[in-house]
Amino acid sequence: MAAAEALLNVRNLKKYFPIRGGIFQRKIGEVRAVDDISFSIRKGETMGLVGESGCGKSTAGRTILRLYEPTAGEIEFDGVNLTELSPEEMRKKRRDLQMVFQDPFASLNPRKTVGQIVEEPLIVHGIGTPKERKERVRELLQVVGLDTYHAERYPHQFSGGQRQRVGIARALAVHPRLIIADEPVSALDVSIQSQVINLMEDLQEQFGLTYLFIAHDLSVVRHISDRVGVMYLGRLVELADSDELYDEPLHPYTKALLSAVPIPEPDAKRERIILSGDLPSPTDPPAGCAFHTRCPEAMDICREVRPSFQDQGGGHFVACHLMTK
Amino acid sequence: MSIGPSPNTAPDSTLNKSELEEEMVENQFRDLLRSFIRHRSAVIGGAIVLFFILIALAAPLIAPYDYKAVNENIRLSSPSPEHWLGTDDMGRDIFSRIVYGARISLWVGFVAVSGSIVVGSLLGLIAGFYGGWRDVLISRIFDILLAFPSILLAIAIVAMLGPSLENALIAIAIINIPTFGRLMRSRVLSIKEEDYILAARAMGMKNGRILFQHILPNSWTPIMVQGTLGFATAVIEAAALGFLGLGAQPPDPEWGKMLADARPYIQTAPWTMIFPGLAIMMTVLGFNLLGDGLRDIMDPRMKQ
Amino acid sequence: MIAYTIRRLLMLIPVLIGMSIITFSIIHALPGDPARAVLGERASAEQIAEVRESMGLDKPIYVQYFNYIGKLLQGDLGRSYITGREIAPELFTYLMATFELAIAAMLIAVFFGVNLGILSAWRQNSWVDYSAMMIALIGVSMPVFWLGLMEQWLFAQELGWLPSSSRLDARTMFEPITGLYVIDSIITGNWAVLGDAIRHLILPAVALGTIPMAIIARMTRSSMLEVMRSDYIRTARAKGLSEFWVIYKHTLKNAFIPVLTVVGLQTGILLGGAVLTETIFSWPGIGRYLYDAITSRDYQIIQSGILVVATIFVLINLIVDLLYAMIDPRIKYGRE
Amino acid sequence: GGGGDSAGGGEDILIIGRGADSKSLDPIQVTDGESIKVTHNIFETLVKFKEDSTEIEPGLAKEWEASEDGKTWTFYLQEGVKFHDGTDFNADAVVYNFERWMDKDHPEHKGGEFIYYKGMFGGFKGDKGHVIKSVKALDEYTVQFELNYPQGPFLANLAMAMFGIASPEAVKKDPVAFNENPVGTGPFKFKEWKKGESITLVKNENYWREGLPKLDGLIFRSIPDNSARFTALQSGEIDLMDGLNTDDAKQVESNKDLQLFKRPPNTIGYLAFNMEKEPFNNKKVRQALNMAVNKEGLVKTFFGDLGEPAKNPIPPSLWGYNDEVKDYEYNPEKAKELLAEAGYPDGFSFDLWAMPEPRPYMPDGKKIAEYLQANFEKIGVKANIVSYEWLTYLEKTENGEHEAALLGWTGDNGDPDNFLYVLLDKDNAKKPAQNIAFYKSDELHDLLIKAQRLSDQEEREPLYLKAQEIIKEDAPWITLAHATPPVVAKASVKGYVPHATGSESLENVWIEK
Amino acid sequence: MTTKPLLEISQLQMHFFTDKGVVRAVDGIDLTVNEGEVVGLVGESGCGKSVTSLSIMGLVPSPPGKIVGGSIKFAGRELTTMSKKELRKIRGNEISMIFQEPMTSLNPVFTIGNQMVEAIRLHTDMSKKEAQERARDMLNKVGIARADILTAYPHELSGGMRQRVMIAMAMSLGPRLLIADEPTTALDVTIQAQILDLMRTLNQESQTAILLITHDLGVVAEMCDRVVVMYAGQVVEETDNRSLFRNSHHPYTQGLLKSIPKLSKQRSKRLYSIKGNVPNPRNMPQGCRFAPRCDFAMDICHQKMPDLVEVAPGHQTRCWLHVKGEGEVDLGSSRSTTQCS
Ligand SMILES: Nc1ncnc2c1ncn2[C@@H]1O[C@H](COP(=O)(O)OP(=O)(O)OP(=O)(O)O)[C@@H](O)[C@H]1O
Ligand SMILES: Nc1ncnc2c1ncn2[C@@H]1O[C@H](COP(=O)(O)OP(=O)(O)OP(=O)(O)O)[C@@H](O)[C@H]1O
Ligand SMILES: [Mg+2]
Ligand SMILES: [Mg+2]
Repeated sequence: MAAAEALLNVRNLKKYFPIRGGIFQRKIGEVRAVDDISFSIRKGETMGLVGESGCGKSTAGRTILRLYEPTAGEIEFDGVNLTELSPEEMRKKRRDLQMVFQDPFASLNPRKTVGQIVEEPLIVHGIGTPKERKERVRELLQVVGLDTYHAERYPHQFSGGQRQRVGIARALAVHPRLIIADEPVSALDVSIQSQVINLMEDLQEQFGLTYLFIAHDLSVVRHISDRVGVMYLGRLVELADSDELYDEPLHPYTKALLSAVPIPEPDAKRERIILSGDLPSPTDPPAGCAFHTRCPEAMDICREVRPSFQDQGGGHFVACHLMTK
Repeated sequence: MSIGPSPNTAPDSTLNKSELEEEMVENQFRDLLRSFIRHRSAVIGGAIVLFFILIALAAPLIAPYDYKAVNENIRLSSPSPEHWLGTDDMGRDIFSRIVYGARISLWVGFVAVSGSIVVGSLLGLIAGFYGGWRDVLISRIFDILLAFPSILLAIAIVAMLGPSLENALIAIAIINIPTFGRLMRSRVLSIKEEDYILAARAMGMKNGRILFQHILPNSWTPIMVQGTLGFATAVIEAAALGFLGLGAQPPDPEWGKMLADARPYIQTAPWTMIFPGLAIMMTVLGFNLLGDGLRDIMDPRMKQ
Repeated sequence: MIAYTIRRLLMLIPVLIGMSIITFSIIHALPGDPARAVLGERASAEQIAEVRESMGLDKPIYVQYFNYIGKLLQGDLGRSYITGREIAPELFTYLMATFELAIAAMLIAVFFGVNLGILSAWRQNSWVDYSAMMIALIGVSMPVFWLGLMEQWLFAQELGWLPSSSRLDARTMFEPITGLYVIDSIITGNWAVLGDAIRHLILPAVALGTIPMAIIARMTRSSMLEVMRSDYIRTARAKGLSEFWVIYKHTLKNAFIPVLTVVGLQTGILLGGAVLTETIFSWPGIGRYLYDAITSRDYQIIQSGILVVATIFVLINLIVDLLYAMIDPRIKYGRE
Repeated sequence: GGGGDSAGGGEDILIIGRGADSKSLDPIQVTDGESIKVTHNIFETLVKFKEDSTEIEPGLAKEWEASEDGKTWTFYLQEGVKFHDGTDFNADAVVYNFERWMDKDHPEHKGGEFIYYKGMFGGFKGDKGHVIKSVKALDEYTVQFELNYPQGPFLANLAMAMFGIASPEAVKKDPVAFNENPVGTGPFKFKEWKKGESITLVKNENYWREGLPKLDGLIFRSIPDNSARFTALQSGEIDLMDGLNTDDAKQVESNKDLQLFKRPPNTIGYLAFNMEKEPFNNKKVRQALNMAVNKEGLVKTFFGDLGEPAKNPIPPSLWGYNDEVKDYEYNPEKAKELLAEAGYPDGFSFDLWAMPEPRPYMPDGKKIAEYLQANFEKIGVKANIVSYEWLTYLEKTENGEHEAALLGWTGDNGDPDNFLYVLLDKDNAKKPAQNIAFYKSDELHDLLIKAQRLSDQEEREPLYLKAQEIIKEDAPWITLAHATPPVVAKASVKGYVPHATGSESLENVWIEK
Repeated sequence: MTTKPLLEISQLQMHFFTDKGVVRAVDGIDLTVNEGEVVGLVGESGCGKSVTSLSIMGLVPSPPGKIVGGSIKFAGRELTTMSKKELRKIRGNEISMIFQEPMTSLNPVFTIGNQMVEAIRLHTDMSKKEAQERARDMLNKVGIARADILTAYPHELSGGMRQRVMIAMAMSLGPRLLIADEPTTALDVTIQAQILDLMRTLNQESQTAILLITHDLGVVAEMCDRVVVMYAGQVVEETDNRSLFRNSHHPYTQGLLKSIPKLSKQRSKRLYSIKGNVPNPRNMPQGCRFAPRCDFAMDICHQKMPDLVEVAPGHQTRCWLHVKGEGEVDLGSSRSTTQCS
């Protein structure tokens, strides 16, 4: 992807959830779900976001869409600073930013027909007459590979993969420019997963979409993304072009993560880095580099100073003291 | 992953094209009806309820005597071919009175429960959806109402408004508001967290639409189930107020009041006491069975 | 945990203030003049006016309210308008009578309810299950006053096995200590009184306990069934544990948590809601006391009594919540 | 019943079952019958009613005399009488009690209402109609009353149990707590009050009447429900009870172990028409409704043997009762005609108010209303039964909000004036009214006032006879029944005589072994 | 490694008799686990993997589940006809099991120690103290050295730690067979790596045979000696690890392998995808159950169910392409047709 202009610029985004407790339910702490991340996505590209469970991927996605109010930071979408929009302006803006969810079962209202579900964004944004909308719904269903007669059915009558298609059709309905896909294939079986991934790729080509693709499956992310960001405990630790990241990971966490992925190749012999311990709690993130508690290469400075997120050249960003040495 | 299908992954979710065609014919309603019929308690309960509804509707046709015709010459006569369930202390036919009484009990149940459902759900909806101070305020009101001994609250309300069926009805509606309110609130709170609500927001939907198009339709099932069970409670509460002389007024043959009237004759004419009590019990049982059955049908966890 | 308890206690304050306001409004909306209640049916208008003044009823409502609250804060529940007696000690005796009844009822309810529920869950979908659940369902469907009357008719009148009313035989001379006769008679070692007190307790306690018993049975069953479906029960079975251990050790403790809620809630309800049972069995309890106060417009008693009952209700629920933490180690209040 | 610390072990204790607990044991503060029943045994009055009538006999005063003008009364007190707390009963004690009752500034008057004092003696010290000017102790055992004006029933009033003489020491100690620790001179001493349950009295060993009381103690036990109370009597938990269900009376009669007493009737239960409202301002309507009621049937149904149909407002046991008055016959046909004459050929509908609670004069207002409702329906009149909570009911009827209302009266002191003037004179038809028919007959008024001013019973009697005729003709009420409240006791209870006023002192009762 | 069979399942049929009809969750599967061997059981969600494993343990909820045919032999003993009591002696002792959900598989109201000791004492006559010692040893072995671990409650541990506890518990009596039903699916990759590592070590050290159920072919590749592929309640292919990935015969297995995005490869244009969905277990297609989704389906495939046949030593496949000399087909050259209903 050539240096096309950035569609989305996220700068120093933070999202802290308060923890209440004590006698008066005062704020006694906070979950630093997203802790100062910055990146940008160019028009037409797919940016992948990976990381372990609880590291703040979903929160980042939702905060960008202002489904959660950001604690700090800026979200600039196509030159407009989303954080400054009024709720009503933001509501209108949502036409351009849509979302696809992880759970194809939970993200569709069980009491609405598929047709209604897909039509709804059109109604919400006042697009078309009822007749035109019906026509568009039919079109959309075809685009995502469903039959038009499916419009009359309820979500529970579909399989997971089909439901995920409905979710995608819904996101597409208003011609969005950016789609944030929060683990859209994690709940699906392998054989179905590939169908959906292919579909998403086709649609991107067809409509010139831009994706922020969140997943924990590194293989999937690699497959679909142009660039990949790795998150750890609310922070971005590494961000680079997909191939570069996988071939030349710089951050020790990224290395460990990649080495831990089981490869369906019985003879693939790899140097496996097995990390000790668990992910620390985001309520009480370690000082300095968040990863130092598990890092095989941790140094003294890592325990004290938070490494900055720096470009190591060619748009390969890393937050690690090993790099700045 | 646990054994047994999870609620949403009902096995028929994976369909082939031909099977989809089949299932087309069978809409959700039919599905429900089928599990309803499978469910013994729901059927029995439904039958009992229906029975009493029919009795109430056809009271003038069924009742052999005028329910308020006084005849002191045959007072307290025991069950006989003329008077199937005997007569009361004014010589009135107990069977006829029970038949007419069904109208009152069902009416009370219906109106009181509808009232508390409407008010309770609305409050619960507001509390759960908007949260913040509204939630605090409404939840506190529920807490307060719940902390009141409900029967005393009802008594106080009736004492305030004056004893009559209408006022008893209002009292019953009021004391049941928090039940429905809390149920609705918790439903809304959990639905609010569902992805499809997040999806609705992400799509740019306004609150009103989210509330009425998405949250409400998904909350009403437990409310209806609770409503059926609440119906049962309301019938008992009405009878209790009637028993204390605070409900229906004479000559309305309200069952609880009939029991109260029969109290002096517990020894000399027990039938005056047994049958109205049985009528209450059967009606309540009917609604409880029905509500239970509905709950099992609606609650996928109970499915086998 | 302590912070949690304190917080819950503090949260009680708005509830109690709200309750006092509501009670205050209701009783002032009650038709009928408490002054008349004092004076009886032959009072003259000017007498009534005088009494109103002496009772402070002529002042604006909010003044009356603040006067009342002021006294309450000093721990003064006030005096009865009608008898002029102090409410606190009187309320205590009535409350204890109800306590005794409610506890007995709950013991019956919990014992039978839990076991019925376990039996039912264990033999799910067998005839044992069906009949146990039918019993429970009939239990919840029975109006308590009717059940009470039927018991009286059968066991007191027809069979003459048990006394039909009161807490003790009238001839029994007995100085209560706590007001819980069963406890008192044990303390003093007065076994005859103990027997008498228990005999008097049985019928009303059974009547009062039937509905909670049925609710507990149903709750236990569904909770047991739910727990029995959980992964850790499967784990327990996978270890090779016998069915008995699986049920009584692994399932019951988990299943008891929702049951406990019901127990707490029902105890609270019984404390204030035993009006009908107390009426039928001539039990000198708080429900009856408040009911009489309502009908005789004894503002002070209604006000203070309801507040006390509500406080106890809320406290019981708090205790239940704290008990959770004992059963379920996952719950650590205040640390959330 | 179980054994235990049974007080009955060899002792004679009478257990009395009743419908409600006492409200207070300070007799002067008492307005409810249940309280009086207890205080009657703890306290004594200066003079008292005879055991079986409303005639006066000596009480704490052994003799008395009145001045010619009836304004000065001197009472000579029993000597050597002691209160239960050991203090002496004497003239000062009597003066203290009356001062406390009548002087609003008296330290121990505060906080009390003294309703009966106010009612029977026309107010308190300084009030316009106040009867008693002063009470003085002439010597240790002589008390003199100065009256502002003569009062016919003065002695009868003093005999009322509310005016029991209390120990001044005990009152002074704590006037409010006194109602829970009553101290009098009566045959029984207060021992214990289990609220809502029972009140226990024990024998006053130092009672001034030799050999009395015969019992060792009394227990008043509350059992609100009539049936439950009767069960308790049958099972031996109690010895004596009032408030019997009508239909249980038959069982009593057939039971050798039980005896039935009937309290002499001293009540009237009636349906009052509000004569200020259409159509009850029409005499024919009132008469027609009178004819529509099957009084025999009604009494049979609700009173059984424990009441009799009433044709006059005063009970037959009272002097001045007019037995010549002919009641309206039960005749729905004629009633219909009369109604047509009155201009209501198709009947009409009205609200029939019914009392929410049983009263001594009417066991079940709502049911009687139901019965009347059925009666009226036969002549095309539709009655809607309305009820309010008791105090509200009183308030509203006094203000004339009703169209027709059930109510009744229990005599206080055995005087016809206490019924006729109070309930039917136009003086009492001013809101809030005791005369809830709002019956305003000048003719009747003249008769009643004239009778009030006379003190000779013989002169007063004809006036009352005439009054009853007028009332019957004008039909402001349907006089329904005179209740004879039943008292049931075990056959072994001896010497019990129920008194018309509703309470009695039980010093002569004993239990046969 | 010996080849003595430890667990032999043959023609097992396990059906659920539900309101809406019979679910043939397991319909005639054959499976053998030899002593000390790690056997992988793979297949899509709902194909009957868990039911198979639960059938071995006798833990299928019944009703509605019922074994309607076939046999399960463990060390020569028939489990399906064994009395409950005898079965309980084997359960947790000779065969242990761990489940997918580490968060819910431990009883929340008892301590770790309590739950471990309970299992140990049930099957041995150790004293409480000895049992605690054993529990602590086992926990050390799985890498939990926390001193207070025995008195900790499950909620105080992370998912990875709980899964280790489950493994320690399962291994504490030295079982001959460990059934692991998707033991790492709920865990993160870095934690999964820890757990797999642990299981591998245990297998090598104590020669415990493992039946590893998973749907992740990567896990299979890393862990297993032999692999059994299930589809819709049946075994469709069984072979050793290497030949599964190099030389699979069944179109389903092949499709599965091709539809996984590869970490090692560069971003490819399209993934292969198997059309359609898993059939409804209440309404299985006639003939080969994979036929409706199969790119190579022939007429016979829609009519008759193929048998599981040996195509090479130790390699069995259920496919018409491999019987009657139909021979192998080069699937790699076929177009990928992916859009489906
Ligand atoms: N609404 C919320 N309130 C409080 N804390 C939250 C909330 N949502 C998320 N968190 C916390 O923020 C952190 C990040 O959560 P998030 O859901 O973004 O993680 P994730 O990377 O998407 O994980 P997963 O892979 O499990 O989806 C977690 O610790 C989570 O507990
Ligand atoms: N209790 C039950 N009642 C009815 N059907 C059941 C029950 N348990 C399982 N099934 C059905 O049996 C089939 C096999 O289920 P099983 O749990 O073995 O699948 P699985 O291969 O383990 O899937 P997953 O990968 O999702 O764990 C499924 O179709 C399932 O719906
Ligand atoms: Mg997430
Ligand atoms: Mg499974």
